[in-house]
Amino acid sequence: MKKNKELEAIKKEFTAYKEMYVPDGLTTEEQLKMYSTMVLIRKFEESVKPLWMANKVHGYYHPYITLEAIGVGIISHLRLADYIGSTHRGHGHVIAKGGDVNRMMAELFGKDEGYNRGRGGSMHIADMSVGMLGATGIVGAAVAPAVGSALRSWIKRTDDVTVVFFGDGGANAGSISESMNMAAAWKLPVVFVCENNQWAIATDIARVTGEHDLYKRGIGFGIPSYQVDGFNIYDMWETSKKAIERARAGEGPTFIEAKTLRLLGHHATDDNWYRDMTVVEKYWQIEPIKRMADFMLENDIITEEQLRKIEEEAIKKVEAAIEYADTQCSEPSLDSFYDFVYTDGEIIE
Amino acid sequence: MKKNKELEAIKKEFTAYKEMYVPDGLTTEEQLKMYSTMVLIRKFEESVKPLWMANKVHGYYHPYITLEAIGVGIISHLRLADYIGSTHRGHGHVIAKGGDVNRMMAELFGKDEGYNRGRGGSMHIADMSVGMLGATGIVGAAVAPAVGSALRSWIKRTDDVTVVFFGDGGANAGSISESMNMAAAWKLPVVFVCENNQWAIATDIARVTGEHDLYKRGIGFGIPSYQVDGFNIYDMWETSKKAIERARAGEGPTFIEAKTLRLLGHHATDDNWYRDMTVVEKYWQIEPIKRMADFMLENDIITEEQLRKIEEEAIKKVEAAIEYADTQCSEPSLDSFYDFVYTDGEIIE
Amino acid sequence: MAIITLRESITQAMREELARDENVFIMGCDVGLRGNPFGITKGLMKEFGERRVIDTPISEAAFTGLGVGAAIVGMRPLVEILYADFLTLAMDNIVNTAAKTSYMFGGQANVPIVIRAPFGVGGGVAAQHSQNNENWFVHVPGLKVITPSTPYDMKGMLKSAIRDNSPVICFEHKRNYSIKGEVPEGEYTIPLGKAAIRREGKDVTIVTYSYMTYVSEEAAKELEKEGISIEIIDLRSLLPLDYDTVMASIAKTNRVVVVTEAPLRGSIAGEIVGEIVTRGFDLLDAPPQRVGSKNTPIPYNENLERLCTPKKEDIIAAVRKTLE
Amino acid sequence: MAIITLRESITQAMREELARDENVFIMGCDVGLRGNPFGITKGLMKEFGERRVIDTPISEAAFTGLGVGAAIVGMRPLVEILYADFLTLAMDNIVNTAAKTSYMFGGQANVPIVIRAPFGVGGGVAAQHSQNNENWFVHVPGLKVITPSTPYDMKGMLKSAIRDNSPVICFEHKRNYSIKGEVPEGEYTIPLGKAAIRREGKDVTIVTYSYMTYVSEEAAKELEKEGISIEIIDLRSLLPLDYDTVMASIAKTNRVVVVTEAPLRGSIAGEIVGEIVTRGFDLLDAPPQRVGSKNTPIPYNENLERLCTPKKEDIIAAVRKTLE
Ligand SMILES: Cc1ncc(C[n+]2csc(CCOP(=O)(O)OP(=O)(O)O)c2C)c(N)n1
Ligand SMILES: Cc1ncc(C[n+]2csc(CCOP(=O)(O)OP(=O)(O)O)c2C)c(N)n1
Ligand SMILES: [Mg+2]
Ligand SMILES: [Mg+2]
Repeated sequence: MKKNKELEAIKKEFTAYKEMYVPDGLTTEEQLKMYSTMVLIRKFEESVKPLWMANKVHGYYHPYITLEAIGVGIISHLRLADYIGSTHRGHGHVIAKGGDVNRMMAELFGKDEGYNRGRGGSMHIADMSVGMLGATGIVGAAVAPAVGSALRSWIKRTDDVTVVFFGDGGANAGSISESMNMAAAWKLPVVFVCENNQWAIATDIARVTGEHDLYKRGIGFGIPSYQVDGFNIYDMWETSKKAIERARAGEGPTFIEAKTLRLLGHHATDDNWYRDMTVVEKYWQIEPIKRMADFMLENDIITEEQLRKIEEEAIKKVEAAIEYADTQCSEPSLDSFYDFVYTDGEIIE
Repeated sequence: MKKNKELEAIKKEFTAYKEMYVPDGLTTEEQLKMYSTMVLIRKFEESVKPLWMANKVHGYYHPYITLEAIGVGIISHLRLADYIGSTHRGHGHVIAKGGDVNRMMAELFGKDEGYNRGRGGSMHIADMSVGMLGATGIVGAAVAPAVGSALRSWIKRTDDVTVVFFGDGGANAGSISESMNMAAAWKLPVVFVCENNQWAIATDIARVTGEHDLYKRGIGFGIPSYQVDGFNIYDMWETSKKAIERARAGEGPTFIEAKTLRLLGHHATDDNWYRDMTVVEKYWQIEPIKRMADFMLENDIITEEQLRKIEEEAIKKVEAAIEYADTQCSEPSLDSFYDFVYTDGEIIE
Repeated sequence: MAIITLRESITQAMREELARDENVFIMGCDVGLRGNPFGITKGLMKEFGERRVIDTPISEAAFTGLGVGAAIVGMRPLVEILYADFLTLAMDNIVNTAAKTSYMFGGQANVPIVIRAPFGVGGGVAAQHSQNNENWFVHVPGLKVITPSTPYDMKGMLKSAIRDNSPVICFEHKRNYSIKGEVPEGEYTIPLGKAAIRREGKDVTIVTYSYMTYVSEEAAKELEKEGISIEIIDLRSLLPLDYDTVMASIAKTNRVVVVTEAPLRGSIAGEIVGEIVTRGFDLLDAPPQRVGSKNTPIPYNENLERLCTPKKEDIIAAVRKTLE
Repeated sequence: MAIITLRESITQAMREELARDENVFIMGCDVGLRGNPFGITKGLMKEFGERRVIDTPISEAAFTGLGVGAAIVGMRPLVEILYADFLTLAMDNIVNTAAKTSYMFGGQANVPIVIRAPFGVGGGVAAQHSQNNENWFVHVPGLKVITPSTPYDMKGMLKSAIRDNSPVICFEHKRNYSIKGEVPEGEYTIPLGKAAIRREGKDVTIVTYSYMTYVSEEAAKELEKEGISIEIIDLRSLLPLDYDTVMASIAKTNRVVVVTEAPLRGSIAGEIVGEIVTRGFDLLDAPPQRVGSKNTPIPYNENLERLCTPKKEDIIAAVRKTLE
């Protein structure tokens, strides 16, 4: 009863809300795969906070929790050779693109076996081998470089596609506007995905923008633009499909505003003191994983048993990753201190 | 006959074209004043090129010729206490805001009596005493500071207004997008005027933007936005009126795309070799000064005699300015070399 | 005298100036509702209203530009850049507008802006949240650059900076925020451009600033045990820089070590040594030593991070070199 | 050997590299149709197509960012910033992405980008088109910085820069564009990081780069008449910087003058003097001298402008000081 009332309230205030249905062309297998990926992201992220509290992981850590449908929904259309650009909240993007949780965890532990050889940490997580171009600490700054990878595809006339993520906060970085304009001018094969969780740390989007429907910015630059329900993986998948096909066909960029709401704190220890959490609480009802699970159960796409197995497997993978990072990896050797500042082994002290 | 055919061609390809009429509230007196200001700008600008060729004036010089209706049309709504932000093409803005042609010419000559004490030249022309905040050599960079003057008005809750100009090229600077967003978010009293002459030096707008109707960018940021016929001072005046009133009432920013076409070279010696001038030639027929004069004659707003007098006066003023700058002003003293690097007479060598 | 943290001294300075002059205002990411990540502006929005303490979008380039423009028309903006690393985004209006306006427009306008930027290495926050880039700004005529390291200095100098009619960049080391010190109750200001002698000594002069002042203190204490007497000069202001105090000290000690946390190459340490040899080559009994961070980006791994920046031991070693 | 201008040597280098490696491309404002304001890229768009020589919108921040990203995925972009003053707009992706990518991502990617930027004072184009800001980049670990001053060097070093896997900023002095020199017909490259001795001498070493190499030559000729023999080192590359050559020369002359056109304060001249005294204090018979521009923005008025930058006379005066 309370739940139904809450849902009605959500539908009223969350204008991007869309009912779930299985879009044309989306197989059951693909659904299960996406679901598993979402669960793996969730389990990974849930494991990090305790590690952070236990001082195993340090620095800034921003979880991708409840954003899973966005990254997974669009990245599931990508090939290995395609690229993604990320934000400061990059773990989910790594996993969705097919990255390795062991190496990611090792990096969070600052170990030499980590993706970044312990140099980067959470905020700079990257797996170039799967085309995940790296998280960034400068909000908004990774967009132009990612569009640069689309520029490569355009120059080379290849058909790979780049997807680039940024938040509602990051969207206000001018270089993103500049990048959108160039992508539109030259019809670059890129999809802009704005993860609009309506908050940038403690700043409500309403206080720092005049137009809260961010997809309209895309239109201003001549880019076909859509708003999707960011809690709804089916909606995300369907709109992304069009966008990726368009890009792959050389027809140019698309802008997708994936509207959502930040349900957790901004980072590991943020307790949301600055906002009214009573408004937020009810959205857990439509958080993307439970929502997809419920929908799949209702529509006989999945069984309870399968759901449990997926969860167990995810937990196992994450536990193994922690075990790996904690006990099987080593500190970067201090002798390697100058490595990678320059390339090809060149050392300039 | 040829002229009529040309005009028809313009109407077809120049979609912003609007027929002239006298908008409500525009007095004859005001029309004559605007016309005189446009002529003064034109005569001033026409005088600079020969001076540049004769090495009296150096550096970069970008004439405001055929853009006069834009600056004059909107600035005629402003008070002395209002502000304008400028571009690299600032002479017209100075004159329209009530600046002094003598001091401006002196500055172009690099003299100590010039607005900038010989330190700035054409590209940095400014008259802060009339609220002309200065031309800039970094295309697009003067917009954010000008919006800062609107921020002052908003903080202080005064009713003065800032108008800020930028070109179609400058519009692609990210800080302008950022500024538009802030102006929209906080309802700052600012009017964004995009002087869209369709070229940025040798770059046609069509080659570097996806959406050529630049006013749509304003919409994307939640700003009421209009496209006006930049050759038509009546159109510019009427749209500007709404915009200025809105800003003065504290209702927020407006974006005006003043569409025009660059009929001259980019700067003093640019001969347009990189573009097809046969397309351009015909637009001289709707250049703003002759167009206004013809309209006023047809509608008995002005007489031939008055027109001639206005022109003569403008020429006289400009000749006097040249005379002043050339013979009555002095080189900055070398002793003053460190002046103004810091303020209040402080010298840090 | 109250004992407060450096963090609090900044809050006090800003609160008092906001109250004193209605042209003063604060803008930056999360400076309002959140009160800045370090709590420095906490409460100020409530106290002075949303138009005096302004939460901005993530638009460093333009909001700094807005600040510069507001300053041109008479305001006294305090613009906060969350981390000095992000100054890169705002470089254009800092360098090409703020620094040049007074000169380029022949004195028609001033730009009395203060840009506050937390800087420096520490806490394993990696390459993009750890930078020391103060020498970029020392290289820009028209700017002033300050780096107060004690609560007392911070309060007094920040107030001076706010009242100064030239643009000032105030670098605040994140590791200094929790440092405590005495701050008098009433109004006071400290002029920009005067160094402070933190420790008097007679054998070797250490010229340093910001967090490295404290690391130098540690080194000096250690050396004292061996009977080596160190004079520590905390520059406090890098532009203008108080060479009178520096040279007076060198005239006494004839030995100098310049310590910065910035990566050594291209840092202000070279600049200072260059000036010292110009002004007093003959005073020197030993080659001036420079100590700075290694020339790498800052790593996430804390063991690697520790390797980057100067430690007490590095400073001691440099001092010993001057005594060889 | 053909005699060509430095401007043409750049065109040749770029044309040859565009032809040699299909990953090389050029982007910037007006580099295509117009062939850049100085005519340097003229004809290249026609020759290589609109996707290899790309006219950009006035979006320095993002188009540099696009270049950086394209480099990360294997391209070799040549990004042109019309005037070094505008590097301010592109600072973020140069400093926080290009310079840090290889390190921050643990060697997963390189950024083989070359950023070309005309710099320096001349022609009365005032404060925003005249800057010398090369030391900002020398202060950024992960970047390389080159300043070739002859057509021969420019061609060979630019080609090396394009083939280098680290990001390189190439500063081209506007006043050097018309300088002529011999350039061999065939393919050649010059390694980055090696200085050139422009003039051998035995009394005083001048360490300099770019346009100031020529001004130093004038000074040396004048001094030669008095029997003072000057050795001129053209650094060619500021990062890495060839201290071996510098110190070898000082070991011979025991006297050094460092000349830069940058405003002296915070410039690389201090850095170089700092290194010289570290590496060879005992070699010095006189205090090293630094000559640089005055610490002001650059004025429009050409008499004032002339006052800013080092002239032959200033260099001569500095040399004399080392001989006092
Ligand atoms: C250029 C820049 N400005 C400010 C910050 C500080 N900061 C880190 S995350 C963040 C909020 C980002 O919000 P958004 O882009 O919406 O992403 P979200 O965290 O909501 O996923 C801010 C302001 C930063 N890292 N970089
Ligand atoms: C940041 C920057 N990039 C490039 C230039 C070189 N430049 C000077 S004027 C100009 C064209 C400006 O075009 P637009 O803004 O449309 O103004 P218009 O000249 O057409 O009036 C360019 C590219 C510059 N001055 N600043
Ligand atoms: Mg957000
Ligand atoms: Mg234009």
